[in-house]
Amino acid sequence: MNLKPESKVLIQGFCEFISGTHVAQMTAYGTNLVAGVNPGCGGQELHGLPVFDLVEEVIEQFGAIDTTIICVDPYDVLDAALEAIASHIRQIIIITAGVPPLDMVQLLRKAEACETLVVGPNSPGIIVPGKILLGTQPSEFYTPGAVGIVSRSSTLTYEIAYELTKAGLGQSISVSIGSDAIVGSSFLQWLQILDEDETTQAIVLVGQPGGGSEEAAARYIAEAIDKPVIAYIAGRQAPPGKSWRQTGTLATFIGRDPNFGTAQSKLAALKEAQVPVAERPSQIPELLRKEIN
Amino acid sequence: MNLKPESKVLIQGFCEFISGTHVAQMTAYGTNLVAGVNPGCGGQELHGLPVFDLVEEVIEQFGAIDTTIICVDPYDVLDAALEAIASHIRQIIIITAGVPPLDMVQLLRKAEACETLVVGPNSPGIIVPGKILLGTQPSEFYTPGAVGIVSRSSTLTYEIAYELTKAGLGQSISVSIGSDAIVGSSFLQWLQILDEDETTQAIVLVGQPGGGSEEAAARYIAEAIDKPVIAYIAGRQAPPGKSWRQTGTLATFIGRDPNFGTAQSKLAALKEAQVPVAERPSQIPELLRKEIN
Amino acid sequence: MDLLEYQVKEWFGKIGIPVLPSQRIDHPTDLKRLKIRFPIVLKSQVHGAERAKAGGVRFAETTIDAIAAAQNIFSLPIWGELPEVVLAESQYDANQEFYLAVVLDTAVCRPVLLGCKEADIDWESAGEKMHYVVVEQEFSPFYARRLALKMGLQGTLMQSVSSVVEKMYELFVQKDLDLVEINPLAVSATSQVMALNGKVRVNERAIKRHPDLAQMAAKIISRHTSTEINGILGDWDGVEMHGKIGILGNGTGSVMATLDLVANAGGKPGVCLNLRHAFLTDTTPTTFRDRLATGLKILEADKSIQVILINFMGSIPQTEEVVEVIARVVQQDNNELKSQVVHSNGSKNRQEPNSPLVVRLAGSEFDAARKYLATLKTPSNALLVVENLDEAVAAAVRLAKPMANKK
Amino acid sequence: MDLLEYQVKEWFGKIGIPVLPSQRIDHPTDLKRLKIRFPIVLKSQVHGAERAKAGGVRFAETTIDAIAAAQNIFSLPIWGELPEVVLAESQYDANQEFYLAVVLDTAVCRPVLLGCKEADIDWESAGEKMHYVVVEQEFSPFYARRLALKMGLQGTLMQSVSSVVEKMYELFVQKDLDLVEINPLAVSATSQVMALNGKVRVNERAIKRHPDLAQMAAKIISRHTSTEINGILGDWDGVEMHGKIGILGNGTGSVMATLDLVANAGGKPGVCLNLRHAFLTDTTPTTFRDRLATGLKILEADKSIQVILINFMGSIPQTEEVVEVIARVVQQDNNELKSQVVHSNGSKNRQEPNSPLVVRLAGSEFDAARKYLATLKTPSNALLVVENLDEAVAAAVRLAKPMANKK
Repeated sequence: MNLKPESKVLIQGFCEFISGTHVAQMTAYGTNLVAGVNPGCGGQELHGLPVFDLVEEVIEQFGAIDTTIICVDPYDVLDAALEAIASHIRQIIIITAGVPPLDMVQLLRKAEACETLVVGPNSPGIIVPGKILLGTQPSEFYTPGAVGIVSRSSTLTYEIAYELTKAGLGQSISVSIGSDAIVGSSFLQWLQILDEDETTQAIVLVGQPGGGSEEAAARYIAEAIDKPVIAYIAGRQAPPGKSWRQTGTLATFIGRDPNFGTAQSKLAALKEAQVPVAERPSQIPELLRKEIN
Repeated sequence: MNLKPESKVLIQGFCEFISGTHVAQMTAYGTNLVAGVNPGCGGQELHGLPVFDLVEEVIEQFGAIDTTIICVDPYDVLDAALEAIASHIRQIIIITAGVPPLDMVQLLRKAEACETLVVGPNSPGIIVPGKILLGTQPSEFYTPGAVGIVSRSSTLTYEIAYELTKAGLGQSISVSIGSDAIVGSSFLQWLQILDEDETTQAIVLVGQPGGGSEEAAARYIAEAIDKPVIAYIAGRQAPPGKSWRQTGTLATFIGRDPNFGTAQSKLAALKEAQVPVAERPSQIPELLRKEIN
Repeated sequence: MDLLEYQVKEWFGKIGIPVLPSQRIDHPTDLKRLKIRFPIVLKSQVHGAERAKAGGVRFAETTIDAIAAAQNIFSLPIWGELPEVVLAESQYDANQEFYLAVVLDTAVCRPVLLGCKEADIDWESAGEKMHYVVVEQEFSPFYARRLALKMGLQGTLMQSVSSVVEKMYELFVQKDLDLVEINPLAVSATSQVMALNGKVRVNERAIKRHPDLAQMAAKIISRHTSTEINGILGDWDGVEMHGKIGILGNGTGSVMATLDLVANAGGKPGVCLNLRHAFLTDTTPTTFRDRLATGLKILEADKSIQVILINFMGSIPQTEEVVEVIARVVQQDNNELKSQVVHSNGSKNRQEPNSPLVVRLAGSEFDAARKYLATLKTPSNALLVVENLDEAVAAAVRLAKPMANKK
Repeated sequence: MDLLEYQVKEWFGKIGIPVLPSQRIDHPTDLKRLKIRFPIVLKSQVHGAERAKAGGVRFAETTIDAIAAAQNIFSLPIWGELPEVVLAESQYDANQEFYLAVVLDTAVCRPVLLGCKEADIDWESAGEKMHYVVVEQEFSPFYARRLALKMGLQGTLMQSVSSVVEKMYELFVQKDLDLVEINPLAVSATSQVMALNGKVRVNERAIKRHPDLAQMAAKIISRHTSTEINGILGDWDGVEMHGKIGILGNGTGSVMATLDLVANAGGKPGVCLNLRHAFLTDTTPTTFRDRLATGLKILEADKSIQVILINFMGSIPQTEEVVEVIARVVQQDNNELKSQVVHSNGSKNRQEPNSPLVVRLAGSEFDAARKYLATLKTPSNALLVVENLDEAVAAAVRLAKPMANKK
């Protein structure tokens, strides 16, 4: 993962998930946003960015691009991401929500073959407070510091950053892997990145019902993560049926717990891994302080 | 390319392009043929080989396979090859003729991504005289020696080997890359292999109308091949229309010679590269002797 | 979105999965023009499970029997749903029955092929009997053969079952499905296979890119209530509970966290809606503004809701228009209040204003919005704007209590 | 296999490429039931090129004009082919005309998208004006946009052209095509695009896996002579020349080399057939044995052929049965000779035996075959079995000469 402030960044598409404010915020944050791609609009200027029809035109003019932020319509995400991969962009952040899951399956097969990191879809992206902003996370809630945040949620991610900031705990990196059923990068990958990151001293893991990624993260934390980790799981009070939607009713067949996907299953796994769990976002700072001290 | 006699070989399918005689011939030649795969026939024995339903079953029993020889029906070639690639087989020889070209396009994209060598389709395979036979080339026409043969034809390949053998010139490696419009490995790849092969002292290149691979080979020979090369092109007397079939009538659009694909174009390229060209197969030995001496 | 059996079988037939001769019956008298041979089975076309137990499946040997059975089925609601169509189908002598499915497994991010040599599986103990193959790379028929072999099949039966799985996969990808299931796949004494019943679930995010599916969905939406739609189309992007506090938010996690906070503060969450992307019932593209307006309408229409809690933070699309929607709802209350007092229709409760709104807005992008909302003249308690989430939750819970049984 | 224009447009319409309202006319009187508006253009549905120059395209403003024009077209052969269908189509006001194609480029082993801002291109000088994009990996719409941009298009026209290219590619893959071409793609004053004429060439090896295409091919085969089929379906897997020596071999290279040797030895090669895989005219799977039998029949039926040269070496499939086919043909001569002498039908030539066979067999697998063929009793010169290729060629050339004008 290249999160250096000077790395070159592109925006593909300008649908409702990104606004001029977001673009201005990234630029103000020092993100090296070189251009936008919006087919049919080549030659125009949008939010202060030169707009091109094709990714390859951007590369011709500005050289290799490190990261692309995809904000096209949900049904055009696969095409935009394949175009980026064909143009040798190896970091893709998908902000767009509502991408059909089988498009994601196709994209992930390709991304794995081409060693491309895909963050999202349905993710507000990544922020390294004080250094770089890749996506739509509102930077105002962040301050530089030592707490890494990895989350499946969008708004809830910066809700938690806001609580930390209010409590005087700055953040090292905050990433949302995306709240869709099928997303690119996993909790495991980011826990590893945060574990290796020198600035990060503690990690907050933010989960929600659906799938089994929190459970996998809990096992991984017990096995491989040395830094202190605090978890928060939203949706404990939500009716359990909700989680099935993201798993297919047949998930149990393949040797899984009937509780698979529920907040309860996630909480049990975190307990087993001895990861402290906050009751509410505003409780996270005190739990963190206990672990750091 | 792993052409060691001990490398493990599999046959997928037993359609009309391979017979019990071919299998017996390979076994007699010392080829380490471990099994056959023929869906629906698992557990049987065919031509002295144990037959399995799946490639992965063979690997479970015999360990990693180096080369597979595909002889399934033309419409099943893509599936068989993808199955082989999924089972980590990295050398594929396709004997079957009549494979739809778009299946080959799909296969080649995958093979390139997985660094898999594909020889054929519509190829009788590879022989290293005295060492290993991978395919249906009749070994009786070959004797060990120092002449490498690379060809697009099937029967014509061993027609030429026969002429060499009769003239007392043994062969080092003989390969047919396949006479279809779209094939895996190219003349260029094999010229390079033969150039690097220590046993090979001279090379015979066998071409036919269609496509531009002989022209590309001629240029490559002029640039990069140090060993003497003799060429033979079949089809000089054939009406030129024939060649269009393999190229699409639109090939000229992309900056190509209107003669593209004809035997004449190939002969001109070889002349330009100063590669001696035989008039008929039986003339090849005398040309070779001139070059070797 | 779940298809009805007769729609599933139409799809199966088109793609080459063997199905029995059958005929769609829209009215019992259609059976007089039956093109298939007796004996037949008549099956109620409803979404609910356990149709046979409920009496929705009947056998008939003659036209008279068949008409009587169909009349019976047409007037029998199953889980509250009356069938619009009954399917008449030939009978089949099955020697063996298998279970086959293709499902999207979100844990491995890949489609999975499932197969079992028994039909009507007891899900609790299916683990050992159920076989599966993960479709790691682009599908190719060898994945289907892997499944059939894992199921313990051999020879031609292995090949005919794997060929059915191939076609199921083709359908799965072609129509953007979450699930396609054959249960049971019957095997005759001569090893012929036949899909006797099937289930297809379309992924709701992909519906709009398939004109045929979009049309089906629109038809369902126009004919059913929202709760039924919820059941048929799959979950809303939200949670349906029965408490007094309705929640609107941006993002699943944020909505869920708000719900938890309300519950932990002693409140009872009601319908919770995530406005981050289109609702299933939206047949045309929507903006955030539209979804907020729709969400507010849904909550206002829900009689159990007494307080609406909106949780927005950071940046949301179209901030200005969004605030305008909130303002209009609150002010409409004013107007409606007056008009309802004048044209009272006898229902005393309707004279009351709409549910009060607690709006949590955090972040500098809402600075202007907060100022603007403060200037609005609204009935007391109709609108409360708060910055701190815990405070907003506390206010919503407080407001919900004294108004119990208000509506 | 090339499709006729009306078939191409049916496909275009189904996949979403814009085409004009049109109607298939099987008989001039069909024009009385015309569903499209006048003025119309009537186009002869033949495979040959330059249809307009030959008079196969006519305009009509009234029903009477149209019927007269259609009668004219139905009775006008173009390159020897009479149309079975005439296409009636609306007219269109084009502002600009483009050329678009998707073609399989065998040199790069990939499909290539082609586009030009001119239609009716002069192929000789097209190089600079023609733009192309190689579809390196799995197709995605960005490849189509790359082409449209290379063509110099912008904004909505860039998008509508690239969307047509997307659909052309979809068709290309779906139907296993060698070529799909729109020429011209008309652009109206309001930037609407319309495919005015199109060409589709199906890859002959894939025909049998598409039931609809297999049916089309079977229809063509049943209605046309072999030379016409050759033109319509694409080349045979062989070479059609007009000399006296017919050649059968196993593999293109081997057949070509034999042809060259015959020509170099002063002989004139006739039809040369490669038996390595199925003929285009085979509608069911064939074996090598079947193809040899068919090949021999084709050459025997060809009046210009005086000698048949078979070149087999090494191993061929089904050696024993293959030798049996040769034996039967040679012995049939004997029988036919006798029967024809008895039941002479007046055609003196038919009393003559079939063309003599020179069979070159090299390799130990043919040892038994050689012995067996040597035991056959055949008319002198009816069968010659040789091992050396140069000798076989010399014998065939020698046998062809004295028998000039025999048939």
